[in-house]
Amino acid sequence: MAKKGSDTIIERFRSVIENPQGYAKSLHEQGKLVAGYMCTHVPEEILYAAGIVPVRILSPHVSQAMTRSYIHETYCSFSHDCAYQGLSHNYDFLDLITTSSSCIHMGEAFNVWVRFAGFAGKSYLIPYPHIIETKPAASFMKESYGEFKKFLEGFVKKPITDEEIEKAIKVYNHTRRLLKRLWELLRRENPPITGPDVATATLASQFMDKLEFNKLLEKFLKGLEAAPGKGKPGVRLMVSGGACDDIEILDLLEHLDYAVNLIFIDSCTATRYFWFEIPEGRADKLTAIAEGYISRIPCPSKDNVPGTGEKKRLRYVQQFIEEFKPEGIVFLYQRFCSPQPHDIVALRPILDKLGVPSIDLELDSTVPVTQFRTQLEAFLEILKPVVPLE
Amino acid sequence: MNKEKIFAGIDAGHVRTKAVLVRGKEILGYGSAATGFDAVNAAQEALTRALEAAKVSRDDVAGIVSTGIFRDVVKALPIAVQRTVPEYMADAKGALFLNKNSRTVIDIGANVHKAVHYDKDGNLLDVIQNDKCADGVGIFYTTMAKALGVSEEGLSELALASTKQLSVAIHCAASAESEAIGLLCQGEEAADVADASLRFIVERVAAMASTMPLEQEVVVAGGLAKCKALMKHLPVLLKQDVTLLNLPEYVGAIGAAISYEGEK
Amino acid sequence: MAYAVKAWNDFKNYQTGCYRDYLYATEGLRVMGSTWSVLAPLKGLGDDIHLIGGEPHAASTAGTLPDESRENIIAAESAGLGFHSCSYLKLFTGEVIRDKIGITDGTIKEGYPKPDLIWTTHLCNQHSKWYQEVSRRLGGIPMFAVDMIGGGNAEKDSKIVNYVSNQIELGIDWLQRVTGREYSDELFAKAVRNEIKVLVLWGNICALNRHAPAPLDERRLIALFPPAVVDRTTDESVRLYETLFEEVKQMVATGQSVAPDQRFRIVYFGIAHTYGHPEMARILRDVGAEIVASVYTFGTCGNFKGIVNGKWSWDPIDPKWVDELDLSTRRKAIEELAKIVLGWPTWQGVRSYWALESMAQAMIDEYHADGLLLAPSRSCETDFRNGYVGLQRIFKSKIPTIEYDTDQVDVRQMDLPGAQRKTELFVHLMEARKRRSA
Amino acid sequence: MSEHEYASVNEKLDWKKARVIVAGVDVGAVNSKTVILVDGQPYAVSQVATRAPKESALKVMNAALANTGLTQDKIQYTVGTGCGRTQVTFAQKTISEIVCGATGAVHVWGPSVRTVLDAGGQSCRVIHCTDKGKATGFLWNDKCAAGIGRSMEAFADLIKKELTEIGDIALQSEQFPKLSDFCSVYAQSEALDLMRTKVSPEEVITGYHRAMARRISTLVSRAGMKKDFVIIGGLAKNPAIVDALENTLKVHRLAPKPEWDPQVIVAFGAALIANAFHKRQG
Repeated sequence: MAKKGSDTIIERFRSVIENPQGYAKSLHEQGKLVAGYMCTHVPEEILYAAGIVPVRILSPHVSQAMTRSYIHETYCSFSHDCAYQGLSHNYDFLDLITTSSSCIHMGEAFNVWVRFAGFAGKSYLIPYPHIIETKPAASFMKESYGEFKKFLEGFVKKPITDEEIEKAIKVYNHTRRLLKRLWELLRRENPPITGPDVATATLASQFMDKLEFNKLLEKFLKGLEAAPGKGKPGVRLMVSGGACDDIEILDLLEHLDYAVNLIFIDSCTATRYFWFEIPEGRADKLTAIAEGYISRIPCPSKDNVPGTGEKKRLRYVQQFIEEFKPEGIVFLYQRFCSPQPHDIVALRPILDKLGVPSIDLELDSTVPVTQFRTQLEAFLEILKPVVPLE
Repeated sequence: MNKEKIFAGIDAGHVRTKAVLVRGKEILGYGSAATGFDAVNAAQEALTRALEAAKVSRDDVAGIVSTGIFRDVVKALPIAVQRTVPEYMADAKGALFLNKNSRTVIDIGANVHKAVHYDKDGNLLDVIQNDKCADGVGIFYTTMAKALGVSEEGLSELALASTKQLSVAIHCAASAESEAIGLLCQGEEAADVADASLRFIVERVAAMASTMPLEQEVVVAGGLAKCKALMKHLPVLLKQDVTLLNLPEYVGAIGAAISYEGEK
Repeated sequence: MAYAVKAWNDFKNYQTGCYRDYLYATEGLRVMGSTWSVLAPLKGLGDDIHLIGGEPHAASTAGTLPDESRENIIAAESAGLGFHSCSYLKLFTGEVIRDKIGITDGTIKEGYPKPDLIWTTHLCNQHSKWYQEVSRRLGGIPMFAVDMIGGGNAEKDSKIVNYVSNQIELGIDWLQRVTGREYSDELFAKAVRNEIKVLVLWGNICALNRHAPAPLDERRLIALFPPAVVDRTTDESVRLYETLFEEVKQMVATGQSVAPDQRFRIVYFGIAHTYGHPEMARILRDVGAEIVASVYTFGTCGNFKGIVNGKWSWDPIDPKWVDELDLSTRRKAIEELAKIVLGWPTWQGVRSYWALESMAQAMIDEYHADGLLLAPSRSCETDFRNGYVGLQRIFKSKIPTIEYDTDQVDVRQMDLPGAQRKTELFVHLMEARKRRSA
Repeated sequence: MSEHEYASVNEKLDWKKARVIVAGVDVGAVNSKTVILVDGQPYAVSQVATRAPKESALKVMNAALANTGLTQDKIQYTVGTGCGRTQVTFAQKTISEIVCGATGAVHVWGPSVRTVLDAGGQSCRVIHCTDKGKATGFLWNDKCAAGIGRSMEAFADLIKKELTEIGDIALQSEQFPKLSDFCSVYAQSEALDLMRTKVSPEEVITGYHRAMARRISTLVSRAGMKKDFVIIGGLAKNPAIVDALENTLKVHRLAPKPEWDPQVIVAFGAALIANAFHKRQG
């Protein structure tokens, strides 16, 4: 990644995502309470209101087999990687580890931290609906958040007031609005920032203290929105799939033989994390938070509209295609993930109708750069007639 | 002439068949042959080579015990095996024969691998065996040597000369090999790719072994134990010292030979 | 002398009858969905409801028609389903893709009978996704999935009981809208009582295996619980399990067993019936090693006391308690139904490793086990894989434990050679332990 | 697929009279191949085992040039392809083996080709193309289907058979054991374990072929089969794999062209593309 001279902010984001554990430790050393979370359904606002900084646990990108003697090997490598973070005691300084009951694989990663990595005493599993679109889900989530709040109050030994929750909601909504403005820049024909840089900033937001992050991103956006385009516009590619925090893949996209504009990423390490807002100024804060999380782009393991069995996420993907106008879609999902291929099978006929070609890349702890490069370059050679065949 | 009887042990494995002749505490001779989908023929060949090495004639052998995956197959004539013993029992007894302080033996075979925990008399305390995705790590070693155009010993030297830490998928031999070749195609050094490939083997074996407590001294059986690069990585991953055995690929055969008197 | 269960044929005929009804019914409603869902709500629509459930159907088809099942699995993969998706799902969806269906009496019917609606559940990552796929392929069948949430002690957590009950309530309104039928709360209440009665009866039958010799073995348990999974809301299913309960009590009284030589009693955690493969069965039979208790046959649709002051208990529930249940209003019936299903061991184990661990320890103690046989299924996303490697790590030092590397119905992913080596070892470790303690 | 090395020259063509000389160099996972075109006609073809890709590219080019008198500087345009294409330092352009495969196949078998299966050493790719040989889409094998071609070689070694003969052996036996067609690691392990039974090596080889062919045919159906269908890459030379594929897919591939080794079609495509680039340079 060519170093950008004056853009110290993007370098700051990059340094955070290259060593999230170091960043989290620095917060701890500043005397802050730090909690690790493993799924983006965790209501970070409640943690924040309790004065705890939520930091997402992602993959250390280490190729190891040790976790195979703790969880079965047919779990996605992302869950193995997150389990490895616990077993290799990279995050022992965390005050709390929490996750919401969602994908089975991440549940196993969380269990390893609790059963075998010494986090039994400082862990909390938030019961969560596994179908997010039902009416009863909202009241269930409200009650579940209430129990989580009571647990945190016992943990920090002080009550969490409604004002503190409202303040946290506003801080987080501000982060979401800033990130949306950042991603909207990629709709331009010749955006002032590359997709990988936008993805880097978004990923950094999942680790950083939101106040610090908001200040940095606000400043970054001011400079950007007026800035000229980065250069020759490349093939507009959209990525869709599961959690992926592999900067190596983003770097690869920027170093192919053909210019690429990565214009959108539909995953929980990108737009699914912030493409919604929590209703502000409500009397019942926990119901407001529940409503917000229900309105998100649904995670494939929770997406089933009662009565029809429709997948709401597919509507969002179509909407992003119409707004961001990608020329091709790259499906990026973990080997051994089951929910993702299920959605892709249903999404393919829709893409055929919209005339948007797609390819699949299987993620693992290691990035097979040679194979991915060939697949991506072949895809670009198909999208743009590179070869002057008569 | 030492009046103790001479016994033969045959370890009939998926890819190589090993034979050894033992008298009392002394190993008289050993030999091996590629199994090549004919376990009986390979056993005969291995036994003949062991007899030649030990300068012992077939009639002087008081008894033959077979072990390994095809221990029952080689029981068929003409070798006239009297007894068979399961691999994990043979491994424990053979490892103790070669090192009486050993309590855990990790046996890395061509197709399957296992770890055996035993007491000072060779009684089994626990055993863990690999799962199907981890099959064929030994065969993977040979395939990688061929892909890098070196001999089996050469692969170890190549890996030891590695300077850059690369890694390949550790899920199975097929994806590890395809990523190793991918790294080569990117122009990575053969030494670094060799090291990454060996680390795949050690990671899988160590992960399996560490599912149960490993009591010192930990020893390694199987042909791959002679690969220095593997033996460099293994203790690091096991977080345990590993003591080398001489004749590691004959641990099973030795264990079988000395099991002739023991209870069935 | 090995005892032959008299009720055997009635069970087989009942199960096959249910499938034949679904295949050849000329009137009534065809309903498809996981039979891990609550079935009673469907019966409020009338008694002409023909059910087909993904899991038991896939499991029995794989047993009856192995080659056909292999083709179904490959057909699903060829159609783009994930290679690591649940093999029950692939088999079941493969039949829809190939437009033919095979059932337990060996018939293979060309032309997959389309369901009128899909009533199912969602707990593992995939459950309702099966039926979303099937619904899409069959032109958009209306579908309602109840999120069963799961987790240890779920049936005693009012927020979870309310959450599931609220969904079932909405589900019943939906059923009326989609079918246009009047809803009968009497039929619903009767179906609820039957459903709960069968689940409680099965728990009681399993509990009898604590005796030595255990009257039933895993092969018989696996054959006798599916009818309860296929349709447990009918009076006939209640009668079936009541007669079986009496027969097994009689077996215990007379010391009879389907597998009398039980020198080694095994507790089995796993779906896959790899132990049933001829080679494995021979090794175990030769030393009199029998599986006397298993979480799959007990816990897929059976109820027990559950978590009692923090520890799991496999004690059965008194069947008379079911007769006294107050099901006088729809909501009351729904809540009792939600609680009984949330009480299933499998639902509790999926989302709480501590509940699964406690179940394993309790089963080992209560059924006096000599060995723990684990068979995590490679493509299963529920508690027939979650946490098993951890269980091995915890129990390996306490009791002879081995872990098969296997799958529920995809023979290609089963390690039968490895299972044979592991079974030989398992027998050796149990014999060594018995010698040491003798 | 085998690693035997060869080079052949079309004596009828005289490069000295040629206006345009171009080359395609395919550095594959197992073998490296090159094709040199003289005024659009195949002049020289060669194949060597791939070791370090940089050296293998030079080695295979020199093998093709050997005793033709032609020197590399006379080649006006070279396109590099294959997984090691970034290491073909002397190539003016690199193009993926997907696009080259489609172009090469359509030129060899004609404009009716719509589906090209490139079954190589490490990977299997299904490529869809137009009548002009332009690739329109492709499916790469998933990780569990990696190295199928390669595993055939390793399996042949294990049971002391030549790679070239196992294909014919697998055609003879009618009954065979059902080995896992989920991945090559499973199939190989189950095959070795069959020594425990009375199954003959020939039957096991057949079972192995049927399993691997079944896995490949699943990939082809997953990508979608549009006729006409051709197979290139090392496995195209294995009669048992081809026969099993045709039976499962219920589609016959276009007959192989005797003058064309299926392993060099991608290099040929790269050479044709080099021609097109050179012409555009004008």
